[in-house]
Amino acid sequence: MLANLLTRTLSGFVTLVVVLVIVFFALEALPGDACTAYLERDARDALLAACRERFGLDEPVPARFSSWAMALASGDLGTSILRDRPVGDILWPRFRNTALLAGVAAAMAVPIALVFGTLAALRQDGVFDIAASTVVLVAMTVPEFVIATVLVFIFAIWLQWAPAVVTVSAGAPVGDLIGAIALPAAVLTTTLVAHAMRVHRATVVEYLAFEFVEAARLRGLPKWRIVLFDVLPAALPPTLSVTAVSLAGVLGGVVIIERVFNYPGLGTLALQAILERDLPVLQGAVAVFAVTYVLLAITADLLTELLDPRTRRGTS
Amino acid sequence: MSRTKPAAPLLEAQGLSIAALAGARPIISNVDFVLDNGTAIGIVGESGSGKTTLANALLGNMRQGLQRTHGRVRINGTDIGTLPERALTVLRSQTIGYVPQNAGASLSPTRTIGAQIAEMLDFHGTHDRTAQRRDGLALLETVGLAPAQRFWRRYTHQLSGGQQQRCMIALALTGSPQVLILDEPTSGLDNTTTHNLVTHLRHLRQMRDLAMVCVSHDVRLVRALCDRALVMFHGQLVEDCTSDRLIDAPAHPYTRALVAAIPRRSTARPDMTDRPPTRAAAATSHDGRVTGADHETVLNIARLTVRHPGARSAGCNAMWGTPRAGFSLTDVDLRVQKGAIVGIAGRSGSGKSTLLKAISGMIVPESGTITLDASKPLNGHAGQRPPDAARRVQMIWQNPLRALNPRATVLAALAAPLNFYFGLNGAALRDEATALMSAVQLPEDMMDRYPWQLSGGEAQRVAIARACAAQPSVYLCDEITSALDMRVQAAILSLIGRLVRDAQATFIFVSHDLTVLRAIADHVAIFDEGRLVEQGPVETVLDRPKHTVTRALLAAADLSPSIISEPDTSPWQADARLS
Amino acid sequence: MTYRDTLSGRPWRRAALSLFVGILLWPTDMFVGSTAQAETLRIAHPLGNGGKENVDPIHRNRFYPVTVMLYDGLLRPDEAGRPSPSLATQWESSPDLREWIFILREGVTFHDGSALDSDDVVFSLRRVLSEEIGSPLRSTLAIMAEIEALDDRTVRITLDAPNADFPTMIMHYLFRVVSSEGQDESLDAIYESGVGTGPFKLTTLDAEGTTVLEANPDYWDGAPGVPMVEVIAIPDSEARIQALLAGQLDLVRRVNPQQLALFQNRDGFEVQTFATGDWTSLVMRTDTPPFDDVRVRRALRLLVDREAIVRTVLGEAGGSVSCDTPVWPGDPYHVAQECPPDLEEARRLLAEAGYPDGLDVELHTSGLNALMVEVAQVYQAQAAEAGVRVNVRMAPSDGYWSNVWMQRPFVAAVWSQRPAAQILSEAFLSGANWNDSFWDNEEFDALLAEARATIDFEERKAVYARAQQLIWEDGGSMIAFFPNRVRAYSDTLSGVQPVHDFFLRWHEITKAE
Amino acid sequence: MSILLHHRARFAAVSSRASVIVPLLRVIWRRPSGAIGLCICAVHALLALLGGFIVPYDPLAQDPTAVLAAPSFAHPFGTDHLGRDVLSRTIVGGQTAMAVTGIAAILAVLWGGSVGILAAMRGGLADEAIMRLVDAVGALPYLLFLLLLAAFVGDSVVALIPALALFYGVAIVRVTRAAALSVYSTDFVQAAIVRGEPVGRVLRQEILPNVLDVILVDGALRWSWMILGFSALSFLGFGVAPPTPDWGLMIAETRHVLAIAPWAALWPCVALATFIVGFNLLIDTAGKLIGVDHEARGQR
Repeated sequence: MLANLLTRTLSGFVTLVVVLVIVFFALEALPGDACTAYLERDARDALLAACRERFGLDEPVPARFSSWAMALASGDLGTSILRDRPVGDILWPRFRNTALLAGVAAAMAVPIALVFGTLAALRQDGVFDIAASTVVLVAMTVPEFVIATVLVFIFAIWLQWAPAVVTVSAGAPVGDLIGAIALPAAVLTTTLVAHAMRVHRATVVEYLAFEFVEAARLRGLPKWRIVLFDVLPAALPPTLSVTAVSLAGVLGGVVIIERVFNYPGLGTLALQAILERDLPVLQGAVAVFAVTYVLLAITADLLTELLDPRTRRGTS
Repeated sequence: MSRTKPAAPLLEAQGLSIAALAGARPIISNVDFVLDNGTAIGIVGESGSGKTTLANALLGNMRQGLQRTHGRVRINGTDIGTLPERALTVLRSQTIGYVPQNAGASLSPTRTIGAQIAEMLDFHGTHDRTAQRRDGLALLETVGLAPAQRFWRRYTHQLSGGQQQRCMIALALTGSPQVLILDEPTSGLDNTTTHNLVTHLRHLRQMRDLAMVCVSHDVRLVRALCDRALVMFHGQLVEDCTSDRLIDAPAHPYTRALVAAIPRRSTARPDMTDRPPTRAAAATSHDGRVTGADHETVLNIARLTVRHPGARSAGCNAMWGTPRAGFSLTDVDLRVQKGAIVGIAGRSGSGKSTLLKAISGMIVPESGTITLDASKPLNGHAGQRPPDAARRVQMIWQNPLRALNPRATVLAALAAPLNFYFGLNGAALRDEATALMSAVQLPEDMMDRYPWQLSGGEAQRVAIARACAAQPSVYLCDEITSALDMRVQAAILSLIGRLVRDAQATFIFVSHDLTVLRAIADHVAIFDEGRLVEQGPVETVLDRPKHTVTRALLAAADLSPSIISEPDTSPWQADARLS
Repeated sequence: MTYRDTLSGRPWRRAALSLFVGILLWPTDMFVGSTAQAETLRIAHPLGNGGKENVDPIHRNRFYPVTVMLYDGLLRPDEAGRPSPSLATQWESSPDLREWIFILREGVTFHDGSALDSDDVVFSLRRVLSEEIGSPLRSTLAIMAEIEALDDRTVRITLDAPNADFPTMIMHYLFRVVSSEGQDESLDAIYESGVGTGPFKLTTLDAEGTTVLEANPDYWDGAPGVPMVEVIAIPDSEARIQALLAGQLDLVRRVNPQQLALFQNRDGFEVQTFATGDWTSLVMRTDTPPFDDVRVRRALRLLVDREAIVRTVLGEAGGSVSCDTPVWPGDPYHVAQECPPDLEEARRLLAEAGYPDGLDVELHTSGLNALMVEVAQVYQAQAAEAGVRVNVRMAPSDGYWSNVWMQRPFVAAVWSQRPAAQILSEAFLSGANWNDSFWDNEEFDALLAEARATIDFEERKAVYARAQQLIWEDGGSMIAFFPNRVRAYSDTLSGVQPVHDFFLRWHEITKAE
Repeated sequence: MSILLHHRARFAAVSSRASVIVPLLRVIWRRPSGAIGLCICAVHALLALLGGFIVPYDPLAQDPTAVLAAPSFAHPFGTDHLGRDVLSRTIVGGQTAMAVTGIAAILAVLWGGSVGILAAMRGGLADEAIMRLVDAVGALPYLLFLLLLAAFVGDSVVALIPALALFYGVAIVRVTRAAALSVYSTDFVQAAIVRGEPVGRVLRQEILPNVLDVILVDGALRWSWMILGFSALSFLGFGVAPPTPDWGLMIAETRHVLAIAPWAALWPCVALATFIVGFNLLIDTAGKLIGVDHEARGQR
């Protein structure tokens, strides 16, 4: 297990490096740079040249790449081109916020997905199953901002149960954020439940067809007992690991939720950084996303190993 | 066995017929039998004969898509067809214990054996945890899993096949049933384990005065375990006799055919009697090796050493996968004469298959040489060998359905080597394929079928024909009959005999079943832990074994009641695999 | 029991359970966050500069919703939009319109208690010209040749050429007077202290979160009506509206006219509609074929049904039609013009120019601004009737100003309201920095110079009118309308004047419980 | 594994005998989810083909007098923010997206499939490198990745095709590689290798026929999600340029009136959702019938 973990970490590191290189050159290949983004209508002639000189954008690409890579290797995330602040300072509070959002969403999504996925699987091809599958697909299909708008109009404007947007600063204490997190977390949960439930349903269906279920039934055990004690524990690892991976995927689109709810998270920061061509900030944000992805993938593996005795080794 | 007939028999089937909901053809029809307390009935039949359907019907369970069309099953006089599901549930756990086929898949994968047994005990009314543990441990002891504490906290995957089967039996016994229904209790187990299990089942019967219904394809098992035998053929009982008479004096032609298929020298011989007379003589020499100046050596293996700690076959990225258990060979010397059948035996993991893989070029040995025809070295991976060298060695696999491309017709399967090695096309190819089909005794019109349209035996014949198409010098056979029914196995063995006789082919025949080897091989090599421990002519090795491993293998292969009545004395204890 | 039993047995599970429940309950007692005080005025800002906002009023990244509350200008517009006293109480020019003298108000103090004097004004004006700061205001006020303090309360500005409209230009919303105290005469540094004379003082600056201002009780124009202002960053326009509806904001500066219905059936909100001089233009490069032919560009502007565009795009809020002039009806130099669509004439002109079968053009626009996209689409539909096939292409909004605008031959652009004197020279004078149609008309240039040097208002207006007529006849920009601005706010507010945000008198706003 | 392969082969063989489609459709029709999917897809296919002929209005025609008109007899689905008929726009709103993503999906299947199989067969360093690249794309937030790609290719819908193909092909690489690996380890492939057959021949005759259905099912499902991704791009200002009717663009353009004139965004939403739901139900059912269970692998 340790060796496995090590290889995974190593390859995760390689992945991270590849991501950073891709992003560097992608941003480089894009038309425009930090200065054209900054100066807007004034981005011409002397003003533009002066700006480029100030931000070091006049150096050739290879030189900039190597100096950036060297700094990164020594653990320096760099300084935001336009904000003139260390990237770390900008990044961490926002990372914390997005992690909080994702954590709350995952904590809500997994139990819901387990309950409904199991029920759908038990009544395979029944009314509930088809209805649930359809709802889930619709949830995956309707754009998040539409869901978000509907929720805001119902819960924030009509019922006034929750705030419509987050109005606190990125660095605000967690307590202040929690009060406003309900709606964005609900939207994220919807998408996440959709993914997790689909997988969980399929896994339970698969396990229900296994011989041990029939064997237990023929031994006289009631079905609910079999489902609860035999099928669910067996189906849990795949569900959790897929949920972990789809959480990473859903986070890839978190920028829309963050924007609609004005949530001070990492996604909007990354989007802003692309628009401003702020390479250090973008690289920092993308690195955090990539590390999260890798960690979630490793966590998924570890969860599988921990929860499933078949993959747990060296017990005896 | 004396029969004292009570008012109502324990288990009784009367004119039972079961058919598919959609089709008219019955799965089983008009089955009648009576099971009394303490007796054991064996139901013998080949795959597809309806025996598992019958076993399920005895539990009042219809598999999906089936329905009972006639007759009834009575347990202690009650017609279980009329019972509500709840009553059936009680009946199943407290009167009938069911041990399904394939114990490994029938145990919950995520809970310990102890938890599963405790759950059943709880279900049967023992709610106290300590009592559950005490009774459960006792049960495990009963089925021969000792010390029981060691097994209590294990998971299914941590047990060997035999141990899993015992756990299944223990679970079935939690409700103290009067009758145990066992479905193929020994399938997938090797001889040693089968031997131990049968011994224990016999003990169990005596200890608990259990009645048993044992469903199996193995005539020998039924004979060893049961008092009476019912033979099932196309859903009908064609013979009902004592189990001794089953082998000694079968009445029905089908039973006779079944018994005849039990591999033994006398049955497999007739096809091979007209082999060149020199062959048998050639096999023997003073050091037990296959020598003989009058026969050329077709394959010479010298000091072959293979080390594959974490199996990583080419192209298959095992980086994320769990490394398979290491397999290896150490210093193996083997010389194979032209026209000989060399049997390779040994326990699972002893290196039998590794040898074949090294010869065929699926794995590359660490050191040692493999020489074909005394001069041509077989080096490196199959893909790097010259086509002709690759052609001379052909492999046949255990499971023909896995070895045939599902998307290729029989003709296409045969065409692959014909086209690749000999460049045949069109009509010439078809002619050659037709010839091959007749060589393996398959009708020509089968050429356009897909593998899933063939029976197991037919598919294996196609696989053999495909190997023949290459006109190899050496055939490598990896357990090619172990997935087949007995009668099919006999037919395949006789086919191989014909090939040897007609085409002077050479076979290296790996099998865990010594009776098969005894029936077919000229020369036997016994492997243990990657080493060749004993080899020589088949009669010498199997009749006068020198090595303890050979002796143990032989002991396990024998299921005759006289030997089985001894308690567990084989060199490998039930939990030997857990080292 | 072994160690493992303890680990996997019940005690461990119970601990995990209580931990889980604990995590679920933990936030509940934290719901009592910082509840905004009832009398705090909460407004949003769109984070236009992505978090780089600073409180230097003339900087490119000025945090304008905040700077307009922290600082005052020398002059401010009155109800009619004409210059009226703010920090300067009197102003006059020399007869040749080159020297301008401003007299400062007495008794005005900065937030730090120091008194306003002419040095502060000179300091603030000179900063505008700093190359280092690179203020967007620099090109507009580059006409100032010399700035000097004549005494404590008198400032003299000498221009490089006569300009009758200098007071209008100095009234620009960006120009604000900052304190020179402790600035070491360093004209090039960004002004970071936030100390001004305005109605509100800076408490917390957090452009990406919530910026807090408190009332300046000593404000020269009377103490503010609310004790506190929160400026909350909400980049998404829909999110701003929703926050207002949910009661998290008191005022939203800009509402899409089509969203008026949101407020009409709801109690508790006021909607204010007022005219602005903002405009959206479709700009043809007059130096690039086929737009270098005046007949083509005239045809492409003649075919427009401006009333229909206003109806479709602006809806109920409406706006006023423009005949391609950037001078809005609220501007003293506005001249009423008529420009109904004339498809016949357009077709004739096109045929004359060599396009009898119509013309294919590519129009670049961007989601940068919703109006840009909508005007382009409506234009496309109208042009089709005159046989002009417009291919609308969406360009990415980032880099639009550098890669598309003033690069491609036919693009959409948005501008905010500017006084005629300023905008005509900023975007129509040949060779001007932002002359996006690359229009080069000597007659127009001469008219502009003449107007600036004309002392009499009516005469000047007549010259400006001729200049605007020239734009209609020869120019390259299609300007269809000046939209009315819709502002929505909670009905607890009062004193919200119907003027542009830049000139809103924030201190006059009060908030009821 | 092998049994599954045979099951799939059996279905393929059965259906190739008469016509591929008819027997498959017949079986799908018997399953409730398949029947629903089939109906929805049939309606969508009809609308996509006939759309231009049956629209009540010109989808581009603006009516300044009926901006954001509520559903009525004249405009059953109402009008949008420029007074265009929502019904007409919804009917033809899928055409561009379907065509563009259709080509992109084919390209994605082609390159993703070949690279996936090659990675599985070559193994070693090449495989590792490909998987790291695939992982890297997975680790990038997908919206950022699409944004980068879209910003790079500019505003042309045609240029989006290779970008979409590149992005969605990455996932196909993963699926194909997994499928090819499991086929690769079967005995019949080993048999061909042991026969000494060259890699190309093994690939063509043994591996490809057995993974093709997996790739096709996966590609089909991915196509439907690609349409969703395409609409997300439209929302962000890339993809289809206005005034071309496009579901994603229609939803995005009317976001500001979602609470006032919900019909303007509702119908394209319904069209998009029903299409994806229907198509997924159909392909999922078909996939399960032929033994390619997509859901079980938990991929989107």
